[in-house]
Amino acid sequence: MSALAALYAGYSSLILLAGVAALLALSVYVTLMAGQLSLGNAALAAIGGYTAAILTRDHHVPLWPAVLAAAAVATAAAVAIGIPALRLRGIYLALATLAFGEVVRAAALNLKITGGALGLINIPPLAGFWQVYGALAGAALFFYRLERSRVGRAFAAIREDEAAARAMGIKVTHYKVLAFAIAGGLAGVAGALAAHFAYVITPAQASFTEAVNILTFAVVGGTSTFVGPMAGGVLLTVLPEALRGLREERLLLDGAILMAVTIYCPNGISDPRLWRWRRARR
Amino acid sequence: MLAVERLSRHFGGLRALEDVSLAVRDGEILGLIGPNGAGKTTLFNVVTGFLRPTAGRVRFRGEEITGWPAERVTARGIARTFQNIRLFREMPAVENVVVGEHVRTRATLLDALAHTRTHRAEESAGRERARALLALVGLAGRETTPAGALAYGDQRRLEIARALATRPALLLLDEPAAGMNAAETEALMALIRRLRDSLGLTVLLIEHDMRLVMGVCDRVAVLNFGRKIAEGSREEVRRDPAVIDAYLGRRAERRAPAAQGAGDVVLAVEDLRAGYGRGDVLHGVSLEVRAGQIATLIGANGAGKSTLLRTISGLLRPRTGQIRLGQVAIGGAAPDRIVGLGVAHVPEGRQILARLTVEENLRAGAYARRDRNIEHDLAALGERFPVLRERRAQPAGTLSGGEQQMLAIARGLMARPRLLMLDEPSLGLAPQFVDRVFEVVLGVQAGGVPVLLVEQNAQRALETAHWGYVLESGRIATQGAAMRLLGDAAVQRAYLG
Amino acid sequence: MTVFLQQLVNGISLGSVYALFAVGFTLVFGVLEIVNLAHPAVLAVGALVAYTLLSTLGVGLPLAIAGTLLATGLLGLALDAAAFRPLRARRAGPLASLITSIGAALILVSAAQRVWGTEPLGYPPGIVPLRFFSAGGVTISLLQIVILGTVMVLVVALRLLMTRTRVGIAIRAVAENPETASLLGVPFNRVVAFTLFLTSALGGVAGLLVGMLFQGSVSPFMGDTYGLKGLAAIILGGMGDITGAMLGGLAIGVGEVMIVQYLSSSYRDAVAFGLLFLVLVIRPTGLLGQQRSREA
Amino acid sequence: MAKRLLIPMLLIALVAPAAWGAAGATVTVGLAVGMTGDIAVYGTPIRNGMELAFKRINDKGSVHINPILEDTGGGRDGAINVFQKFIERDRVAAILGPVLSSQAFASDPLAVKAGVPVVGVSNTASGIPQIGPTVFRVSAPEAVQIPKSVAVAKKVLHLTRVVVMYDNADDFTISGYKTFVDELKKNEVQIADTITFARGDSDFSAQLTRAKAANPQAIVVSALAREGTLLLIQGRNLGITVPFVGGNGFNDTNIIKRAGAAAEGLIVGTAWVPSVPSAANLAFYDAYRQAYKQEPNQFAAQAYTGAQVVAEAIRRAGLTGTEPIQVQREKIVAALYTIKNFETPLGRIGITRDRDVDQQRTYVAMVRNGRFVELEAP
Repeated sequence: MSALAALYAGYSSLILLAGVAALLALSVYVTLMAGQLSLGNAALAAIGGYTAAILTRDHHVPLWPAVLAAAAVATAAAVAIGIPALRLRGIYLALATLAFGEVVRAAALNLKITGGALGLINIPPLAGFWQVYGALAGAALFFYRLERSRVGRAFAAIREDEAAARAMGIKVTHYKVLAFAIAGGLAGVAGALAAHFAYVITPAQASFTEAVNILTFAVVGGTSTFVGPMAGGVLLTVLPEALRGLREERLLLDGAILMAVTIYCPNGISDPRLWRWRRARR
Repeated sequence: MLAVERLSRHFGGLRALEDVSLAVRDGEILGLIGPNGAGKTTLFNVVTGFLRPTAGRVRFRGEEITGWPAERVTARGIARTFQNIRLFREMPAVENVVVGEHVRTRATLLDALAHTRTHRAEESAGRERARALLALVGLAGRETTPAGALAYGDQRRLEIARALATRPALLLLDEPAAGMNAAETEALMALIRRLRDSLGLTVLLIEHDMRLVMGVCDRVAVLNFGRKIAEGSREEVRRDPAVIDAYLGRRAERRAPAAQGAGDVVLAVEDLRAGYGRGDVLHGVSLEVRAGQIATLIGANGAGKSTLLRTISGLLRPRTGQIRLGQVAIGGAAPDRIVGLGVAHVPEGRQILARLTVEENLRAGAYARRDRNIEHDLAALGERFPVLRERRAQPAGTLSGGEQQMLAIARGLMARPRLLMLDEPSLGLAPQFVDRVFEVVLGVQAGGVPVLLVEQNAQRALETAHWGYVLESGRIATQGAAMRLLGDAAVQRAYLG
Repeated sequence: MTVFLQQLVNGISLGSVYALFAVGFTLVFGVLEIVNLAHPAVLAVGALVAYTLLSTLGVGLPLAIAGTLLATGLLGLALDAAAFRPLRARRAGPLASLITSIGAALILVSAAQRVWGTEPLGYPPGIVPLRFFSAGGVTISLLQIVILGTVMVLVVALRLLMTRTRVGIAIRAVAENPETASLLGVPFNRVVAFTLFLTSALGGVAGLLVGMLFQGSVSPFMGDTYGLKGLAAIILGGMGDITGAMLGGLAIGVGEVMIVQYLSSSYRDAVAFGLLFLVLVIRPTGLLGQQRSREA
Repeated sequence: MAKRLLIPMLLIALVAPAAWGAAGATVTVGLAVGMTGDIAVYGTPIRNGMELAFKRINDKGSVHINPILEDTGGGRDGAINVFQKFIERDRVAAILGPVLSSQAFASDPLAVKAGVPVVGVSNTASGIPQIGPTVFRVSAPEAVQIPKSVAVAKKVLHLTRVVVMYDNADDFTISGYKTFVDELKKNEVQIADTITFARGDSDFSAQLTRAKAANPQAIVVSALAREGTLLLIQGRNLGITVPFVGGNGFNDTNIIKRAGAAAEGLIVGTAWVPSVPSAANLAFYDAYRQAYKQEPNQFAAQAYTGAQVVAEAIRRAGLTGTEPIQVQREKIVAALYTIKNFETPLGRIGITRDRDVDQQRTYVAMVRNGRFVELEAP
């Protein structure tokens, strides 16, 4: 136990970051479930983060109400970008959401309420292990249920064949927007929690790089079930820490792993076949 | 049940449907037949809300549903299957069917999250029903197999089960028997009857396999070039000369001078097996094309004609068997290499490059060549196809169907091939163009290039060719001198059952 | 008035830089329908290679250009072989290649960091032709003219390549329908490889030009800001359309400077990308683009 | 397959700290510096300054310090991770860094919670020492330097009307901008126009054209070195002849190297110039050039100073490294307060009661024939 405690003491922030990464990955995953590729989730998370931070720091709202508010605001924003999603496909949608992200970043950089480039500082440290992993567990249960539900099947149907989905009587537009809404909510929660153990939130949270990272979590983890994105988020957060030994080559290795995983395990590192294959080789 | 009133649908210049009226009576099985490109699937798409009609109305159970979105049409009680199977390939078979129940279930996201009784009830009931439906179509035991991994025929049946799950009153089946072997087709016929008799469904089905059409349909309607040319009982339709023409093609005004092609073998295919996904489409096909010869390959849709050509030109890897061009074994080589060796393949549906100009299409056809005579050949083809010369600067997409077919053939010739393969060159063309196409084919052969011709217009194909092969569900059923096959009953059967 | 004209000049010159980026993106997208996010990195590497040639080895500008062309061109081939070809073999979706291109970008940038360091570098003063023309208070540098000229020549040249040459026609054939193209004897992989060679080589020279235009800006990260704007440009111009890419780039460039001059310098990007978002929503295939056959 | 190569690495990362932790009877100090990504432009001189300082100090032998260097990258997450590693696994006695103020706001609270002294060497945003009772800094906020440079510049150039340009994507330059505005107001200099640009930009012609249009007597700029260089060059190219008055970021000899003639006449307020007349500075200056074959800049000087200050605190606390870590930390904190009138490359500095630096003398420098020379008011 004490060993565990020590381990946590030494890595708590890393562990928390991993949890948030998993949440963010899930928020991309839910749109992917419905065949929608979004690069706007970093911005959504930032929106959530700023909202919650302002509430807890300046208005002394307790954590959970603030997180809920954050989720609500982010959801609203997500729906706002989800509507155009109905007209855009694939890469076009990705680029539109990317543009949205840049708008958010630029706004955060210039608005008074977001504290400009410095962002918001001295955010009360309200989020710890239980908050983050509680939320993650909640999300996991959410997806466990979602994937085994009528709605989840509708998502999957749209993702695989939109025309056939319509022929089954599925209201495609309705479910696409729903997917974006859920993504917004999750991202909002993730952003809010992150802000409350990092003590500060900056416009960089909405940057293109962040968006790409989040997408990468999901893809590297694998998008066939919700386990993949979570695994990907955790792994890719711990990775740089693990590679700390090879300081300079870190980015280089990140890149190499991205390519390797995408090329050699198309269904992500969570792909069960991969593991069967490994055991077979033992 | 369903009333289609003076329905028209145009795509640009193409009149896919022109003033078609059709009534489907309660509880009947109506067959909708006609050559490829006749507008059958377009009619399905308009009825099910995937296309808006250019003119006309659709009524279902007295209610006007013209222009409704597909999901609403489904909810109202019309279900369909697709000609090119559109299953959710990654999902297990049973899941596919459960998705079909979407419109008949109510559980919301919240129900699912809270795991409410509604949700649990619907889930369990849904699975039960799905299993039942799978059993009904004969897929018991396949519940957990991913749809994409099922054999071709099973996939067709699964699509039916999925459609049934929406609890329709009217079921639209688009070529349900395509790619099925005789036994499977029999089973399918039984199934369709059962759907009507025990489930009380009304069925409208598109099918090329006449055994099935003549076997199960109460009445048959025939489309050709977007118009309804006949409607009535099986017997009436079978005897209707217009129908026979539409299928076997009209006799040519003048018989083509068929020089006896008995030169040495240019293309030899031996015991070829090939297919997509799990199942084979070709079960050991052997044929050969000789110098100076026009060989034709005829057979019903889904028999594997195009698959054979695709395998020869390298788009599809042969699983077993030999393909030789002259002495060179080309089986499994990359398409561009095979073209380089002298096989030009004019694919079904022409596949001209719409965004390139006519001339660019032709030049692209000469890509594999390195010699100096390209310009000369361009000029020569210009002589042969004046239309193309006039239009050489405009985007190929702007050509009419017939002109596009000419371009596709000319493009094939630009490669100076040792063998020209044509896939359904007369498909969907107006009669005068059909004549033109066959003239061109003769011209090619006269020019010393042997031709392998895949045609649905059996009559004309056999009249033009020296040697004929009849392909039936992946096997060569008969072969022989084209003249002889013309009279052969087997051919009739292959088409009209 | 003078100010407006000067800003117009600034905008066009900035826009032509965006255009240089955009052309690279659009060529690859036109053929593969993937967004090659490694392109900005290739461009930076080009600028850095040129730096080594010009400063360290002290060769002349023409030789430097040639060297850069070659180096980045080969880089392009490597990129295709490592990042894209394996996915093509597997018929993976555009998402996968987006990710691998990101991976490639990471590798390139960090490798460049190891070789050239992170300090922004400048080309030796002699190399850059520092000539300025002023008329009525409006200043324009020779270099700005050169770059704008380059872009225009490039676009014309590429259009000719695409319509007049065997390989150009092959590229467009592949872009429209790979299967048919292969039936005509066009070797898909070779054509794609050539396209990447071409775009990367051009990207490298673009890097060199940008490095000359903005003295002291040559660094492994120089591509980053322009990458996004380049993407914006091709969306605006219609993905895959070469002329569109140029016009899109110019439009964004001019738009930005005008925002800086007459609205607010702080909201330059916000406005730029906001407009972009709207364009996509109103006209999903860009202002100049038309629906692509293989898409949707 | 990626996984198979990862798991071992994770294990290494988990086990390794134990090995590092056992570093004999020396006091362990963590250096949290961003060295990957574009932040490396500042990280490299800072690392050089720190390592040089500790090397010289250990050679002198009065104290024995074991510096551990970790890369924070440019983001806050990286900074947080490094701080946690230092505090919990390496059990350092004190931390130097991180590079950016935004990182400090994220990571320093961890140190405060654990009672670990932090000395910032490049954080100039306001509110840094206020993060908590163990957070110090030796980097004078521009608030200390800019008043002087504005006053001097006003006298030298007889300023009445200027344009202010600043990088609004970086907290460092923003805080500089704010101070500039206050001081200009105090000195009754009119601000004709305020124009922003963003870190990473390369083209400033639009902003400069607008600035020129406002025809000021001088252009006051708060920017980082890279953007500063490009601004100077492009400004001159656009035919702007009025002098530039730069913030702290301009105080970098590389700017002169790269901007060449365009840098002539640039006026900067700074915590450090090569010509600071102190023995410590001369020693530092020569040692640095010898060690790294290049000119030191302000970041290097401040980093060196920071290291010096920490070492001095350790000496005054009389630590050997054998004491329990909490004791070491507390004693260092206490000792840091006692540093007054201490000889460094920045001249004589001290630590105030609220843990900020007290730098008696800041400088105004002007670029003349390719060198920074101190500028005195007439």
